[in-house]
Amino acid sequence: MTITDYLSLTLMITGAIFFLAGTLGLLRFPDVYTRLHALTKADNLGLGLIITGLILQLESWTVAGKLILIWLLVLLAGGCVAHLIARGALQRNVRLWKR
Amino acid sequence: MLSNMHFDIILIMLPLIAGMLGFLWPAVARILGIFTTAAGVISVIGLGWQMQLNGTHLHAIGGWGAPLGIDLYADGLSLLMLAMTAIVGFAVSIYSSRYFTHRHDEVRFWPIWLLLLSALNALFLSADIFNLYVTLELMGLGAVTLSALAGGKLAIAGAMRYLLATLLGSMCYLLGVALLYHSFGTVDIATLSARIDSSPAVWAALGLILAGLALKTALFPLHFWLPPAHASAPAPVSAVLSALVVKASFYILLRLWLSVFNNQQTGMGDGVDTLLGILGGTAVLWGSIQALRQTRLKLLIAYSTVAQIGYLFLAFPLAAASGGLAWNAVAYLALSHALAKAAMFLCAGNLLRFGGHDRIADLDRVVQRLPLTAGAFALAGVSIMGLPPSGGFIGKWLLLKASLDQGNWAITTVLILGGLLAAAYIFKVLGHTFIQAPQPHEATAVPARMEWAALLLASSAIILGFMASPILELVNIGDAFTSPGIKL
Amino acid sequence: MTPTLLFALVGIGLFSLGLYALIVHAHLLRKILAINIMGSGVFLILVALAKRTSETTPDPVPHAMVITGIVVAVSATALALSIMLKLNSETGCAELPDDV
Amino acid sequence: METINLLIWSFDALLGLCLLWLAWRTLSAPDLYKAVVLFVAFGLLMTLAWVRLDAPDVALAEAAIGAGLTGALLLSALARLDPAVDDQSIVTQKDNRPKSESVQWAAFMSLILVAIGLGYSVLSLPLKFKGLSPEVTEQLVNSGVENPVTAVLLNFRGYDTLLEMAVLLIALLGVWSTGNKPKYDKPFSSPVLDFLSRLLTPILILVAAYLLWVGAHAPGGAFQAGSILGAVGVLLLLSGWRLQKDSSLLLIRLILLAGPFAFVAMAVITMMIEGQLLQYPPAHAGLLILVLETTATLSIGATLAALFLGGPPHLKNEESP
Amino acid sequence: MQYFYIALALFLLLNLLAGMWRILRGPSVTDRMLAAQLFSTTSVAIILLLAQATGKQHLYDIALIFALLTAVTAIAFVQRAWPSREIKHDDH
Repeated sequence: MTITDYLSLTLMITGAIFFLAGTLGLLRFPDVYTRLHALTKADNLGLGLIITGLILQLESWTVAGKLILIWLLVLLAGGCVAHLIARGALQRNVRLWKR
Repeated sequence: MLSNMHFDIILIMLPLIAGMLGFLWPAVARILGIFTTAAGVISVIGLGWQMQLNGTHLHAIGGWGAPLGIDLYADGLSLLMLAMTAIVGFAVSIYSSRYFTHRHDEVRFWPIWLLLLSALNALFLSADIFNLYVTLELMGLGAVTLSALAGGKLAIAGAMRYLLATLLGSMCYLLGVALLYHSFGTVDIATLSARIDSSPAVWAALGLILAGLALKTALFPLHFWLPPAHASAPAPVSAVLSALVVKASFYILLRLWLSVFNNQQTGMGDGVDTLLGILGGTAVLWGSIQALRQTRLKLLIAYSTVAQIGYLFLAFPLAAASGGLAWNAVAYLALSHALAKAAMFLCAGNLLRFGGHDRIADLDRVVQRLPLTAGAFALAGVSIMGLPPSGGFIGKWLLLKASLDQGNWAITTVLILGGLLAAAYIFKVLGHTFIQAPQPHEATAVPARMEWAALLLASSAIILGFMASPILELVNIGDAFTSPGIKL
Repeated sequence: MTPTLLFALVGIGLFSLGLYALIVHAHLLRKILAINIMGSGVFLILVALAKRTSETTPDPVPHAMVITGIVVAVSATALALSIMLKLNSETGCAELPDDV
Repeated sequence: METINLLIWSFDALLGLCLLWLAWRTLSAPDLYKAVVLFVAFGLLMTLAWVRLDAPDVALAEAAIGAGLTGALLLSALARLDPAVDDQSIVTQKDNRPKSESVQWAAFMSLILVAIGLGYSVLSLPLKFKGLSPEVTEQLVNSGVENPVTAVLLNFRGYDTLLEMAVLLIALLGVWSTGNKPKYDKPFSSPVLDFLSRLLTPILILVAAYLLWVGAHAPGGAFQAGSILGAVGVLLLLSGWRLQKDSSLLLIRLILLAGPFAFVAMAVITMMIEGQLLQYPPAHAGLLILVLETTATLSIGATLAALFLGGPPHLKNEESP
Repeated sequence: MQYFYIALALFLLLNLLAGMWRILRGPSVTDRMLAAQLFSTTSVAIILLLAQATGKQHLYDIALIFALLTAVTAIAFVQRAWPSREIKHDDH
């Protein structure tokens, strides 16, 4: 195990924790908007961290490029979809959760 | 030159090309359809001629050869099925060129019908069980679409039920194919036939394939989908479904039974053949009784199909001892039923056009007003009942002979009862064609071409009664019944 | 238990579950889903058993068959959905009348 | 080494259980929307199973069709189910009329038996089995491509693929003949959606071209690329795209037919030259396969998108009121 | 490292299983769609980890297709299947 290995391990474990947090949020949060928030956390950060961790292990730059492309796509698509769902929910008067 | 023509390839590719062109230029679809089916008849004659000279016919697609590649194989049994398809296909095309009056229906009918025709020919020529699955799906989707063509609640519901049944049948068949492939490393029928051996996986494959194909063939008690689908489709479609499509899955069942499952090495046939025989016998009686109870002509004819399918399965228990005789009977029955049943559905279509309904009780002196159609129906009825001289008679007589030889009284009884019941439901219809209905109905003229097409099929069913020996000789090219396997 | 057998057994489970649902449920959309799941089961069996060659490369023939099968399945599904919608617009419900 | 096997095994077992559980919930959930979403999730997990079974070609096809097409197809069919019976059912198309309990029990018990029988028969198969892989490996050099799955699909069993193109065509004819009016969407009201589809479309087309090209020597090929093009079509249709010109109707038909027609032409021409149907001259096999795959990709993509549309396409001005 | 990739993939699969609860529970169609989105992102991560663990380059293509296509189902949902009045069912 080298320093890079430790670094990528840490990154990936953190990523996994974000996924866990996203799932927990999806399960525990009270309304669509807050769940959406949790979901985008997992999408963006969890996958991003795991991909960064993986890239550190790679030798080939083309594969690294592909991974970055995948992350960017998930980021963009996830963000857009989240926006659409939030907007649709608002249009349909889905209620905001109030304490 | 002529002896080198690839008639088998023409039979598959020509309808496929014509179907695509018909889709591209709907205006020429009808002409293409008639031309293609006429060419189909000629090609089958050509293929038969080649086979009479050279015996069976093998085409290794891609030049690879089985088991890596797919083979097309034609022996007498395939030739019989191809001939059946060609004759019925030609008559149906002639009929349909007048039947569809709305351009909207016509544009939808021809491309699908031509692709279906291509699927049927491909199926009868294929020697590869996975390729058979693809042709089955092609045929099934085409048949379902055609049966929905009439529109309306009944037709759509019938088509939906038919689609679910045919997809379920395909899934079972495909799982059976998977098990066979993973047991013997081949999907080629001839190679399988050489390698087959009894094992739990082969038993499972046997069960799945028989069940899936019996469902597609509408063997009692899996016939529930057939009457609604066949009765609510347009007349030429009903003719194709009853005459050809159910025969195609039966053909696969028969082919696999002969070359793969009922092999000396496995000895798996015993017991299963009795079960198939019992189901067949029940189908004969149940289908005939149901037919007798119907008040609508097309439903009567559809239930008659259920009964006639039963006859085909009666041969299975007889074949163990009578071999060739029973299978010859099956071949003859399949062919003559196809011709007669297609003729009947076309007649029903004429009557429906004529009177605007198909209530049997209101047929209203059809004999005088539509003599050709009534005559065609009567001739077809002769073959369905199994009266001499007709193809149906030869088939049933061969079956009866086999059962008497073996002293199998159960089958003899079923054969006689089935004949009597068939006579009852056919005369029920014929009787009403002489009687004047209480209220005379408005009548529409029926195009002559539609009447002649029905008559052509019905008289072919009768002519079959005179041609037993040359036809049986052709059917036995390649000895599919006595010693299955590829022979060149 | 090797992954081969494991997934083959899962495939059989899916096939049986789909068959059960196809028989028991009345709604057509569910019947269509059931047939799709049966299909996935068959495909899984085909591909899983293809892995018995060696550790490196599985038998490619079942893979090709499954790709063919997936395309057949999606076409059949589209046709089934279309007929279901037609039935629905004719009758107002999406179940077969007098279900047998 | 032991631990890693245990880990892999637990992964597989968990995946298998998830698949069964998802299938069961899909088929038993009373709410049909739920069933469809569960089915989409089931498709995602199937892709993982294909990955685990070393079937990347199948995984690609499943990913493209499962993620891009099936979900959209099922969701839009569900949305079009006429809710006349009950207004509530817009939200939850309830399916609450299962068969009587005795029928359910009989079916359940007999299917348990079927499953046990099938399971036993599969377990009785030999654990090592080569299938056709030695033959494929031996002839791979003569096939014109390096990816064995592509070799089987386009060369050794190319005839299956030819008929497969006909299956797609006949399904489309079926949908056109039974389907109601095609469902067109209004153009996106949201700039975000518009941006997303404008972004994804060119990337998807590039990826399809890449998969088509790479299919000769690595996982990929016509079906996968075609499915991705189909997804592009779905995306365009969802974003309100429609035919504008009269000539495009014929063009659409030509694209739909390009694949099957090229296949048939190739089959017949090769037969005239080499003697057997689809027998490629070995020196040119690679090129000919690429030609076939390219046309097939276009046709598969167009057909899948048309299947999603649901009826014969109209022009804008032809719409009936 | 390989050991770690598989373990992480297993962990993510378990995570995914937990997320399934939201699909089952709903209560609204939207919640289910959200859960399906999480599913696909998690699947991308799992495939990437498996690719790294087994060294199979082509698996990245599968992940790429997932990343590209999950949006299609979501868009189909937003454009077509989202009922315009599901308000009653989202009460809490």
